Amino acid sequence: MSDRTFTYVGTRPVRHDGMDKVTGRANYGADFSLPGMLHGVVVRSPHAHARIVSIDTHEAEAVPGVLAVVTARDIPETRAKLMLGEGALDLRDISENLLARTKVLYHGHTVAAVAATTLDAAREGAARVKVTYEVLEPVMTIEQALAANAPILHSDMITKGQHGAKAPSNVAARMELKRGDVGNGFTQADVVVEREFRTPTVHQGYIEPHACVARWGEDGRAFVWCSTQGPFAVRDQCAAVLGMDAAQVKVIPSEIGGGFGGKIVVYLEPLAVALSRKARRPVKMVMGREEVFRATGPTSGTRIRMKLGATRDGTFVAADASLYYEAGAYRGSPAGAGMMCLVAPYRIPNFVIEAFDVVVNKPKVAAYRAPGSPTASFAIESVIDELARELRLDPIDLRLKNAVVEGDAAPFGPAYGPIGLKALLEAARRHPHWKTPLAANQGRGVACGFWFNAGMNSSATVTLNMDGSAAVVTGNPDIGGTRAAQALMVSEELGIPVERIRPGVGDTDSSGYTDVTGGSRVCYATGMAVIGAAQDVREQLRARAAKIWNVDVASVTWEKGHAVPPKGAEKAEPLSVNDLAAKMTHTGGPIVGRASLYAPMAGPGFGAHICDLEVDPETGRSRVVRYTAFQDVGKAVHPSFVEGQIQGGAAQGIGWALNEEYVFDKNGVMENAGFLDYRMPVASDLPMIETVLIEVANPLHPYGVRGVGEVPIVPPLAAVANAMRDATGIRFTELPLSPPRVLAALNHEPTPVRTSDELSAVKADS
Amino acid sequence: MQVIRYEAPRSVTDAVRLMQADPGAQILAGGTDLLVQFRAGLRRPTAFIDIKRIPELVGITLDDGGLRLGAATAAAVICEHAEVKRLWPGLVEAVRLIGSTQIQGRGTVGGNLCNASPAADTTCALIVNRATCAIAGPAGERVLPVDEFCTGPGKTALRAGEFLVALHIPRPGPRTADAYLRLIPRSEMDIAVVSAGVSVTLAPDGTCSAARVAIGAVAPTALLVAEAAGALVGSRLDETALSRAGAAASAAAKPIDDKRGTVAYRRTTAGVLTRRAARTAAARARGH
Amino acid sequence: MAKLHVHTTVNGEAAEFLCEPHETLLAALRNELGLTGTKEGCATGDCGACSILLDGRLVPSCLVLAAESQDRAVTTIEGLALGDALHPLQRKFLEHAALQCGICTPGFIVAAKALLDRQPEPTEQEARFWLAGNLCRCTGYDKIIRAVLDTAAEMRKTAV
Amino acid sequence: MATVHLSSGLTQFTGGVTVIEIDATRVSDALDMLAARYPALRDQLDEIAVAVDGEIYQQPGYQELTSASEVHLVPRIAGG
Repeated sequence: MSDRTFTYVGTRPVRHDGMDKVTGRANYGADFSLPGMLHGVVVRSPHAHARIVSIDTHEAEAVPGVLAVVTARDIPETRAKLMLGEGALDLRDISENLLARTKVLYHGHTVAAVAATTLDAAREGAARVKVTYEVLEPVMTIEQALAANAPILHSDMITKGQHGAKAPSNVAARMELKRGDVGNGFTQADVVVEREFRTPTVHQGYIEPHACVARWGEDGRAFVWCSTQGPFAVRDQCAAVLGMDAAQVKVIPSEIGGGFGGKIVVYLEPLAVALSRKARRPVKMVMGREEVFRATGPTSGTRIRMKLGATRDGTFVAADASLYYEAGAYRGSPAGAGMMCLVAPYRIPNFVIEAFDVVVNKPKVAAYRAPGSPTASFAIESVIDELARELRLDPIDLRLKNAVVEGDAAPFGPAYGPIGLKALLEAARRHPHWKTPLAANQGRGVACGFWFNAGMNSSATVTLNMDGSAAVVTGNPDIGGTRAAQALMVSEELGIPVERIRPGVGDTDSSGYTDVTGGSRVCYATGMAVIGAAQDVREQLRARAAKIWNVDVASVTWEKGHAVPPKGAEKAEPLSVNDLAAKMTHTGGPIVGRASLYAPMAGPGFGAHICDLEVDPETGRSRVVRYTAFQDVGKAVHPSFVEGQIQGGAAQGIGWALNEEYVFDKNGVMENAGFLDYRMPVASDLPMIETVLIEVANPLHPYGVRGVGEVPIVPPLAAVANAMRDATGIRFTELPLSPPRVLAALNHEPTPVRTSDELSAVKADS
Repeated sequence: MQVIRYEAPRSVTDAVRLMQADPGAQILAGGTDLLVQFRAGLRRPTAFIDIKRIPELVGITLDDGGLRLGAATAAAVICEHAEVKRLWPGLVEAVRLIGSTQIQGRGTVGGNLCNASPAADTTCALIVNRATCAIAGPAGERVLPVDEFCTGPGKTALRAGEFLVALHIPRPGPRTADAYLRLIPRSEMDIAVVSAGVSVTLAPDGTCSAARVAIGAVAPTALLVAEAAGALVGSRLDETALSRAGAAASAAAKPIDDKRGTVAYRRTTAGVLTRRAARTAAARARGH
Repeated sequence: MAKLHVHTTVNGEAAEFLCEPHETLLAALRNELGLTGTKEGCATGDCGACSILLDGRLVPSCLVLAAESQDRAVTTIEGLALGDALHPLQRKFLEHAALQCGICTPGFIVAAKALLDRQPEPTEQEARFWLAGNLCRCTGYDKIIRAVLDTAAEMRKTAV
Repeated sequence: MATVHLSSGLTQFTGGVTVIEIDATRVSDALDMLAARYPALRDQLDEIAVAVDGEIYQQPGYQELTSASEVHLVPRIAGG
């Protein structure tokens, strides 16, 4: 596995879809059109929490050019659950999030959709849909949601996981993990640090707004062209929500302009199909940026209480934590994942962690890169930093002392297989970045992160062409270079040069069922399907060679892209893929390899980041001046795109730490729904982001692939906050570390800015 | 649905006529504010009057009389003008901050002023440089000092049918220099949370003989802070004087809490930026 | 609602189209002329995905009215490559894997071209500030900046 | 007998029992038997993932169990 030597895997060929993307030819969600196409727009709630008294669409329907208006009345009411790759989805929630039925639960919640011959006419129509609301008090924070007499969002929501719970509550679920005896554990502790942390609602921030075109035919079949992380997820959700047979819906994925988890949920597609069904014309829907902020994504705002105890020598002995995650309008925050990730990097003999899934009047949260883990990591990694200071230990040494290794039990039960946490922490300690002296007003922070890396359902087919080139097709939209990786895998198995492989993304008719491009699963799970399909082709080629040589197939071996005859076979020379491909039709017809599988989770991914921050003590502005990310990637199939995943994840995490946040007014209306005031990092905000790849092979994958996309967004929140603590002497427990917050703290507690000498003093101790 | 017209007059007279003929018409310069507000439904013009094809409205002329900026001159064009950069480094710093490189290619100083945002980057720099506005309208041309142009958020002294034609800035005297600073959370792409423009003139012996200080985003309009200037005049622009000017700026600030910053934060940093801008202006004046 | 008949030059070729008076150049390029390489990310001039050159000047096409392009020269991402010969920036973006999802790539390449047209020897900081109006959420900008600086270096070499 | 470990969040539905020996050859049977033995647990089992000998399955139904199998019930995870 790890000792396997590769020919193609690990090289950096130009991605096959690159040419179209640098020339502007690649088609994304909004780039597709059909003749006679209508334009659809959405009518959104102006209130964060209100009961819908009535919806009158007559005036809208009367607007010249308006051909269809749909409301919740146009889609069936349901209570069913829909099984999708990542689990059971409550169809009623999906359906009501798409079109509010009795209540609107966030500002921007869809109440109707209008299709017209022009965009202007559609907007005019939307403006004339008359909705009468009974406005209710919005529940915008965890505190408000938990308050004794809080307004209840869902009258039928009983807390799951709470024995004996009977009364309706805004707490959708309570979960708990426990190990050992916490009370006793803390009595062994020489040092205990406890803090409460808060993180704001943030958005995935993909640059391409949601977009789709739908065409419903009189035969009852629907076609959907859209930008999505999962064409099959769109197909199954459209079919389920609209009460159609999945076979009646065909989804053709476009190129996708970023997702990060936010393009797994459907927002527009079922509306477009419903409008098309009503208007008997194709309908195109494209969100504006403001709609993307107000009604899609985001991820949970959180409140986390974290208590950690250690002995004088730095051994962690006990942890106690409570995690509250906002789910938004409907149940399903990643609180459970946060709970499982919280202490995953460390050996802690005694802990109790409780997690709560809390509904509030914000958009229903969508997955966002390692959902639940970054905010949990922010809490524990900040507390560990405080422990290191109290114990006068080097923060990397302290983490190394407690880092989990193969065989240790994960907090959620099972024992870890081979993992690279210690290896990457040692690499971090050795790295020049950790040793380089800091300038005045600068600080350095380090933090670790963990994510599971998903598996799930994948299918792939490899088709051999007569000339020995080949095509590979999967059902995974390619967001970050997965097609190149899949081509490399086919090359590795068949010896066909990577530029002679054509990797493609299939639609729901032309590819086998494949779960979403998400969960860091594509290179791992779909990769295994691709390898399996290529091996299927190889086995067929051996059989064809055996037929040509008239020998037993078992005696034919495969070496370096050639079928090799058994010793002493007459007039039998090794046959290349080209030779065998040319003879395909004479030896049994076309050669198509296929593989479908369900993969268990890929096994843990760990990372550690080092951040240097420079702070202007007079304005509170800070700047990341150096950043290095270490990660166990299992096996880097295409190292450039692995590095890219790590750099991009780190940048998102830095934005989360420094400036990104949803700002709501007292009525629950987002005040900064645009790229000007929702401050994602721009090119001049960041330094180069150095990556160090550690490869500890994942035994579940033939090449050792582990999945890399999500881990890198986990450590930055704490790495930045710890650097801020180092630079200013102040422990910030609430994000973002925006200039006003930092300056206020600097002025209220005039802690002198720590100099680099003091830092090296701490280093000297350890 | 309302019908919107697009007109591209070739002369000031034609533009005035078009503005008179249609009260709902609005001037389109760079469009970086107007078109955003139009799409957001905040403005509903019945006609866009594109003034960029009027010769007097675009371009830079620099002579002994000083600088004339056509109101519709793109920011990027101004930033590329070496002589303007040399004479008014602070003004160019301000112009360079109007949005991204892309916005620079469209956005104009005139538009930045007419949008009348309290946080507009060029306003403070224009005020400290004693700029005047040439305005055309039904009643002919009139001239207005720039510090009287903005009357409130989104409000200007322009009367019905009037529009800004050009900005005039007198040549700086000897040993005179300006500087502009703004504070934003990111390194680019934000609206100023606070801003400060300073212009100082030194006597031959190095004492400050004249100064102007303006701060932005801390009141309904940019503020000309006489007290801050007073703290500089007569001093050698040493740290004590700079700090006093900063304190005066903080005291003059009447900011509000909003999504971009708090009252306390704006008041404190208004002083910091004033002090820093004054320090830079002083260094430049000494260098001249 | 009378449409306007606009005559302009797009990527060196004479072009004409009909548009609404309030229609943006971005919409006209994409919908009337079928040039969908120019993307809409925000429609407020804050993301750079719709970057084009108007008479050689970098502008956000979402904040230009289509009618304004009358008698002007428009350059879009589709106009950068000459037949099979990619623009050096396009080649370097591929070599450096400077794109992931690719939606921001056309805007970055057009903006970077405008930079190199004016400043053949940009420092890393100059490149970062020039491109600050182009948002990318996938790459952390690292490989994009490297691709731009490497292109500049190569173009200087070949220019000599 | 496969050994099933319940997360502490679930033990409130088993009267505190955390480890249960179950004679089942696949996960779905094990879950049915669990629910039969602890009816209060049934509603809690529809949204869990299952770790079998260290490998976590989101849809574990027919995953085979041996008498040596170590089974952990954990909350289901969604990825981005």
